[in-house]
Amino acid sequence: MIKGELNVKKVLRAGLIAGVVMVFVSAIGMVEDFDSRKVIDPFLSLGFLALFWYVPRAGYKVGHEEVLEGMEEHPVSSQQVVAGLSVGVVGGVVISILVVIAHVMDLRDVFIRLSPKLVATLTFSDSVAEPNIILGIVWLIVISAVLGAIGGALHLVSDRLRRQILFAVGAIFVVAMLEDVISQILRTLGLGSANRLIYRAAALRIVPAILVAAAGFFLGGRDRAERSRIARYLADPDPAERRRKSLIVAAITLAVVLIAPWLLGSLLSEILATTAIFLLMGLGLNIVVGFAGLLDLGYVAFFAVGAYTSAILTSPLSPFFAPEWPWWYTLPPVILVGILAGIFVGTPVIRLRGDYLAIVTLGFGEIVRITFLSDAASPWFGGAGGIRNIPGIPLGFDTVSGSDPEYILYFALALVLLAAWVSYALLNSRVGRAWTAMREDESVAEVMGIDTVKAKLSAFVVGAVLASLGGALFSAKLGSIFPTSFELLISIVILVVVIVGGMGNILGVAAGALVLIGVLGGPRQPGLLQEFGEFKLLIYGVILVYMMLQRPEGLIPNVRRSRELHHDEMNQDAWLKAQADTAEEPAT
Amino acid sequence: MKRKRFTTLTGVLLALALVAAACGGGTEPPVAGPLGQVTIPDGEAVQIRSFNAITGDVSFLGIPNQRGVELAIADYGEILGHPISMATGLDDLCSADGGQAGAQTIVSDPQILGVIGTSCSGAAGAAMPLISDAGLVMISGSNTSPALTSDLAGNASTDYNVGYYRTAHNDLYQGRAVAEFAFNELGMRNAGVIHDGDLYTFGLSSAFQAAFEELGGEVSVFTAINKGDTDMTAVLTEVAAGGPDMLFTPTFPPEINFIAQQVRGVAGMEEVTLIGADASLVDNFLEIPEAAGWHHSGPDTRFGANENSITGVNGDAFLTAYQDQYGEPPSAPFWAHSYDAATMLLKAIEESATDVDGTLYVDRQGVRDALNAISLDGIIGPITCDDFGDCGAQLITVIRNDSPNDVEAAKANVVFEFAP
Amino acid sequence: MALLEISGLKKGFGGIQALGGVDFHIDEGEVVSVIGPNGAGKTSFFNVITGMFAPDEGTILFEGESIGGLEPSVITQRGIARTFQNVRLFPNMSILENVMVSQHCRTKQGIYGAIFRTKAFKEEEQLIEERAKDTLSFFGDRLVGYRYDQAAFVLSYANRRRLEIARAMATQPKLLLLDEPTAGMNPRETVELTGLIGKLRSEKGFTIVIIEHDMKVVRDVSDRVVVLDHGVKLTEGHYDDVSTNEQVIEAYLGRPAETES
Amino acid sequence: MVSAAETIERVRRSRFNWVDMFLNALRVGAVVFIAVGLIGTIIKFAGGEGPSAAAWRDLVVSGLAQGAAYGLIALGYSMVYGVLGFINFAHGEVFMSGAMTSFFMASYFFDTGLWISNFVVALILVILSATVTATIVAVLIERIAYRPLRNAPRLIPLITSIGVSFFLQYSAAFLFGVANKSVPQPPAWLLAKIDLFGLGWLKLEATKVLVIAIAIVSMIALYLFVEKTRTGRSMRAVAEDKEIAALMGINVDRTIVTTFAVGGAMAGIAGSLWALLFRGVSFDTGFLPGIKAFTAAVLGGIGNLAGAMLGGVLLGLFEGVGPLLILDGWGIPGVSQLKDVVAFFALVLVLVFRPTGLLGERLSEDERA
Repeated sequence: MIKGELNVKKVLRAGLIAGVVMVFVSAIGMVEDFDSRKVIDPFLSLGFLALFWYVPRAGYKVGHEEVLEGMEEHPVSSQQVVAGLSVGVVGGVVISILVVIAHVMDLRDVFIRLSPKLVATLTFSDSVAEPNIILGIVWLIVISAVLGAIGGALHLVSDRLRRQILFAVGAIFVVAMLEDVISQILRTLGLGSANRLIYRAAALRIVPAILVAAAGFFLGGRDRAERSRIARYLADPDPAERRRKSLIVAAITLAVVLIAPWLLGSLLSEILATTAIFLLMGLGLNIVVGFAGLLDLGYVAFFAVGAYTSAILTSPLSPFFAPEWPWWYTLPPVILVGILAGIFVGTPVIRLRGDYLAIVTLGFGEIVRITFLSDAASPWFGGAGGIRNIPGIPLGFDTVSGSDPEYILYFALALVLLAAWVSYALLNSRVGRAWTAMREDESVAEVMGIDTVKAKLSAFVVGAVLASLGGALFSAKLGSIFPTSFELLISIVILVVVIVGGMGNILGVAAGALVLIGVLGGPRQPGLLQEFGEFKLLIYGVILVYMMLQRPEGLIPNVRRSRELHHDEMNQDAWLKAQADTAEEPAT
Repeated sequence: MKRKRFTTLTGVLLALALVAAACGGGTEPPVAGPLGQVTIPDGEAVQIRSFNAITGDVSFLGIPNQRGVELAIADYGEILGHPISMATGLDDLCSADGGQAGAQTIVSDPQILGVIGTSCSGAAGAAMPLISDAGLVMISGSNTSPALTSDLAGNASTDYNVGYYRTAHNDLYQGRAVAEFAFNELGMRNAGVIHDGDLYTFGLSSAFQAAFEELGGEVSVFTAINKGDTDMTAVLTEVAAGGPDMLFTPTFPPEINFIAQQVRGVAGMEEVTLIGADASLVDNFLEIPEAAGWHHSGPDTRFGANENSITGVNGDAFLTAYQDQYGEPPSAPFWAHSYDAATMLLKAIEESATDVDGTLYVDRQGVRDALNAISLDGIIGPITCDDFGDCGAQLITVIRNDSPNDVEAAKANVVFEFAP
Repeated sequence: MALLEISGLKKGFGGIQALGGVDFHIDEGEVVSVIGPNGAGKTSFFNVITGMFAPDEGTILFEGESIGGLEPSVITQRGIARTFQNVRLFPNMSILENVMVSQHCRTKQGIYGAIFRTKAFKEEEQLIEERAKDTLSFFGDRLVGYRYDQAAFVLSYANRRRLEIARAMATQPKLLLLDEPTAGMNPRETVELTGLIGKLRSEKGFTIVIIEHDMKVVRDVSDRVVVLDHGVKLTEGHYDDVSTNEQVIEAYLGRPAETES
Repeated sequence: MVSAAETIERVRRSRFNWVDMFLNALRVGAVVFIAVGLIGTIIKFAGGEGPSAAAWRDLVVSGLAQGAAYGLIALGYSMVYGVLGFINFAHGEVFMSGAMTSFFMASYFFDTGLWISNFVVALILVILSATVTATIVAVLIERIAYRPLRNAPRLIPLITSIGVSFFLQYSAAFLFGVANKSVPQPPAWLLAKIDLFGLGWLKLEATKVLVIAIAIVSMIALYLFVEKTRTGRSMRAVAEDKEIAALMGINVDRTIVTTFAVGGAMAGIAGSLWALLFRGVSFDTGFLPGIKAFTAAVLGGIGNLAGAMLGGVLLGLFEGVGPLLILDGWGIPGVSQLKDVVAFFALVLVLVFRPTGLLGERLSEDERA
């Protein structure tokens, strides 16, 4: 943005995109459905937020310019604010056009949500019958212009201040959205009455909102280095010292994890238990996809096999063979069946190339699900009726089942720890090195004496066993399993968790599971944000596309994988560049 | 911290005592029943929840149910000066894990008195143990699986829990109704059955098979399709091989639309009598030309004139309100059952609530007793609950669709009624 | 009995006949160079011996047993290791890991040992690491100390060549196939490597086959020289008589212009 | 680099290890299972049980019609895979956008009477509008989601395509409503069975014949376009090797956009045929056919256009005829439910016998996932 000259084309484009986003959000009915849910008690509704969230971002981005090395940045000026303002105006005009069209014509046989009620909501008018269009449009344009200008104005403030503002806004949104979580914690702590001071009908009251904003503002202020004190604390040069410190940190986290379920209450334990089961499967799939580089799209088959094995052996109602063993006894057969399934599915696919392997494993996933569902196999697996009355996990004095999620959470976390240890142990072992070499260059690995067929199969089998253990816990937790809970969508979601989290990196997969499954929820499992229920998979899609375009190596990337991705294709003479900056970590 | 709460408690009691003394003999807050009671301070809303399948492939069933509850709350107005709130609709995700997790959400909020839901029987089975233990009540508008209540002969089914009610019918009735209609009225002897691997369609098909074979008929082919299948020639050929004189398929659109479009084209199925169930008692099946001649078992959907005695709203008024608000007609027939279930719950809450100077005390056991003893005329007809929660009119009707271009007339064309 | 004996080896890719019936033998402890113009089939010769491609015809006997058509990993286990014409390391693995991973066929600890961290597993890991460090120390101080944990792609070109040889050595082969080891090296590094190749035989007792273009290296290192051209063995013998052989010069420099005769 | 052709070689002559034992057991077991099933069905057929001859013919025809639609979608998969080397999961949704447009246009024409008065014109307009929409959707997806990831490892655009598939599917659900939309019925002459080539016994439903005809015409048109025209040649060059094609003066970006456009057009045509054949469209119409078409593309040898069509037709036949032909012979109840099991087992068997698919051949090998 050369000083003085307003790049009209860029502003128009940004404004149009902002307008289209606003039109889209209104046309899918998100504005209406969210209008009832207030974020800040009297005035800020979630619908309002959903409608206008993109405008300040567009206003900011239009003023922002890609500064290549060697080029000095243009001086920040009022230009940015004007640019932001005009982006807001263009966006406001576009949404106003939609309002007029929806008001004048009845498009509802195509776009069913362009109803008079939407027109009333968008024009902030009370009566649906005769909404005040003109005033509404003026309001729309003014608000988006102001928000655009604010976006542009963000350039004028220093980086630190900008981060503080963003943290403040983010804090308000998070505290408001996690209302039922926070009120749950307050209730367990016995501060139920305080809850009513902070929230009114699930929305933040004014004063608490300001306090939260201030806290966010303060937190934003502390610069990045200080926040990663734990990382620096652990990165102690002398290994013995480092081992001692990591043990301390591990002990602390374990203590927190043990008391957390009682503090968070049953709902959160339930959500965390589901997240933990998905994390367990994510770690299993991470071995297959992340370590051995096999794109498995039918991973849910092993989960189903484990669940059904445990259910058949424990439930009194199992149609064909009901030994009614306690849950513990079913673990060895579950592991054995996992190994057999891993070998049976793995062997035909091992020699296939990447994409052939994806579709064949997808096929096996469907074959297993339909077999459990089919009437032909109902004498053994109960067909569509599934297997019910699965007793929980006997713990001497009491049996643990879905109705006490705290214990289930402990079991889930135990299995997750097992999976994390198995992943870590295998990665730093002879088998792990073989996998990594195989992923780097398969034919050279073969020539270096690695039997790639055996190595791939072992990855498959380890992944299968972890998934079937997860299945055994899943059936004990639910008490009744149906074939519909092992659909293709689960395999895809687990793959997404591994990739978005950070393929090949244990912490990355954990981050992926927490963000995607914990907050948004799995395909048939709810997450923290219940409000987004209807729009969950739509938001999933948007997050996925955004992540892959901006940060393909995932939330917490595996260092090796991020080198691969950001050094475009690894060419052997990259060492010139690497030679220069081997000291500090290459900027991803 | 302990000490602080104690002082506030005594403070409140003191104030109350003063108030009671001042207005001379005001009623003390009632003693809580065995399941505890919910205190709703002045100005706060009475909390109930809608818990239906609002995402995924069964959302066409869950969304009308949720909207039925929304409109029922709007029509009901207030309970003793307190507004009613269901917050945002919860999602049962038509799965056992969705049911269990949703139940945790509900149980963890002490203010919630009752739930209207779930859409899918699988979710109800997993949710009820939690809801029952917490002393809440759940009334479903669309669960029809026999496993949730009783075998209608007085003994509870495997998944029955106290506090579970439903305004939808029990599939044992519907299975028996279709069997008797086919065997006695139409004189059918050899039936083919197609379900779609869904818990509901599988349950209803098995109920029909049992009842039909009990009457002496024979189910030559009991097979299924998968959700999302479009080419039905293969399954219809398999059924035709059994030489049936009737086909019973309780499946959902769009699969049943494809069956209807392709059945007459299959050799051996030209003359076969075709019977669907309530899953296909929806406009976008009834209006297709090939739906002519189909029979449909299901709840009596002649709601038009029926009036809900609590809100005074009849079926037609509801449908116009629904169309204005949401821009499309309901995509499943169970909106009426959800609407009546919501009014029933609110009525029971109102009956068991005692108002002490604006603060409501609702006794949970009182709500259950009120529901057990309730009797009202809903849009779906007269509603009274048996000991295991089956409150629906249990009136199963079979209609024959002679007029695809006039769906209302088709729904009214009842050819057989079946009452227990 | 020769360590490696190849007779009538043929290999074609679609139309091209890369190897048209090659006979070759090498005895224990010998160093043989394979020379010939570009496209003579030298690299294909190595690829077929190491099992990356299956031979169409002919037999390959290693220590008397036929290894034609076996999996490359099995052939490496039998004792043949190789380097590549264009260096193909495991770029993102560390230098130490590159040499540790190639001991895969000499070690046996599997999943069980890794998960339960058995004593045998720990000992073997220790042994692998020591052997790797020992092999790397063969190249003086270039690939040791702080270098161990650096990623392989960081190395200079010559160091990468050395690492690839170290990686091949770590499979404890009997026969070492070096594919143009000095390509891209400056004269000083070439001389140093020539010395090392001599040491490989004398100290480590490897039998070595080298594909090489630098005739000075061929002269200094090899006991015998085999010349390949158009997938066929042209001649074989000591360096002196091979380098003066008419056909060899013609294969390299082409025939002088046709005179009238 | 070890490529597909070499893997065939190695499989044939590698030492008899236990993986091969397992594969051979699988091959033999499958052949025996199919043989016994066939014999059982033939015995049943001889004994008068099971479907009649007319029924078998109808099965084959409807399998072909379904397969033709799969084939058309599979073409899109193979083209995109050939050029960019990754599986475009969102292709099912491009097909759905074609079907959805056909529904809206058909019901518009039905309301305005054109559907009845002049059906042929209405049909052509419906197919054209579906093709145009699907092409626009495909090109937009490439421009926004895939172009920035052009040289990222192939797994990244694949995951992006999963995201795009979710986004398009649930945008359609909320924009156009979740209920199933029924397409107006075509006129009577199209529903009646017409007597093909006057043979008397070969009477097929006109819609199915129309679908198969349009599929064949589109396939031939595409084949001519790819094999004979200049852009077709540049598409094949880019499929072989992007860098070299660029050096030869081919505008790689424009070629890739054309590939997506043509693939989208094919999916658009398939969408309109689907709406015509099954007369039912909803927001998730594209999900299952997308996966089946992808299976067909792999069955036929991914990247090979004739293979995609062949794979589609075969998959339609396996699904339609397989369960009754083989499973019924074993006396397994409820065979139609196992339709997908038969389809996917067929895929596994083909890939066990021929690891690169029926007509698969060596492809450009940048393998890095």
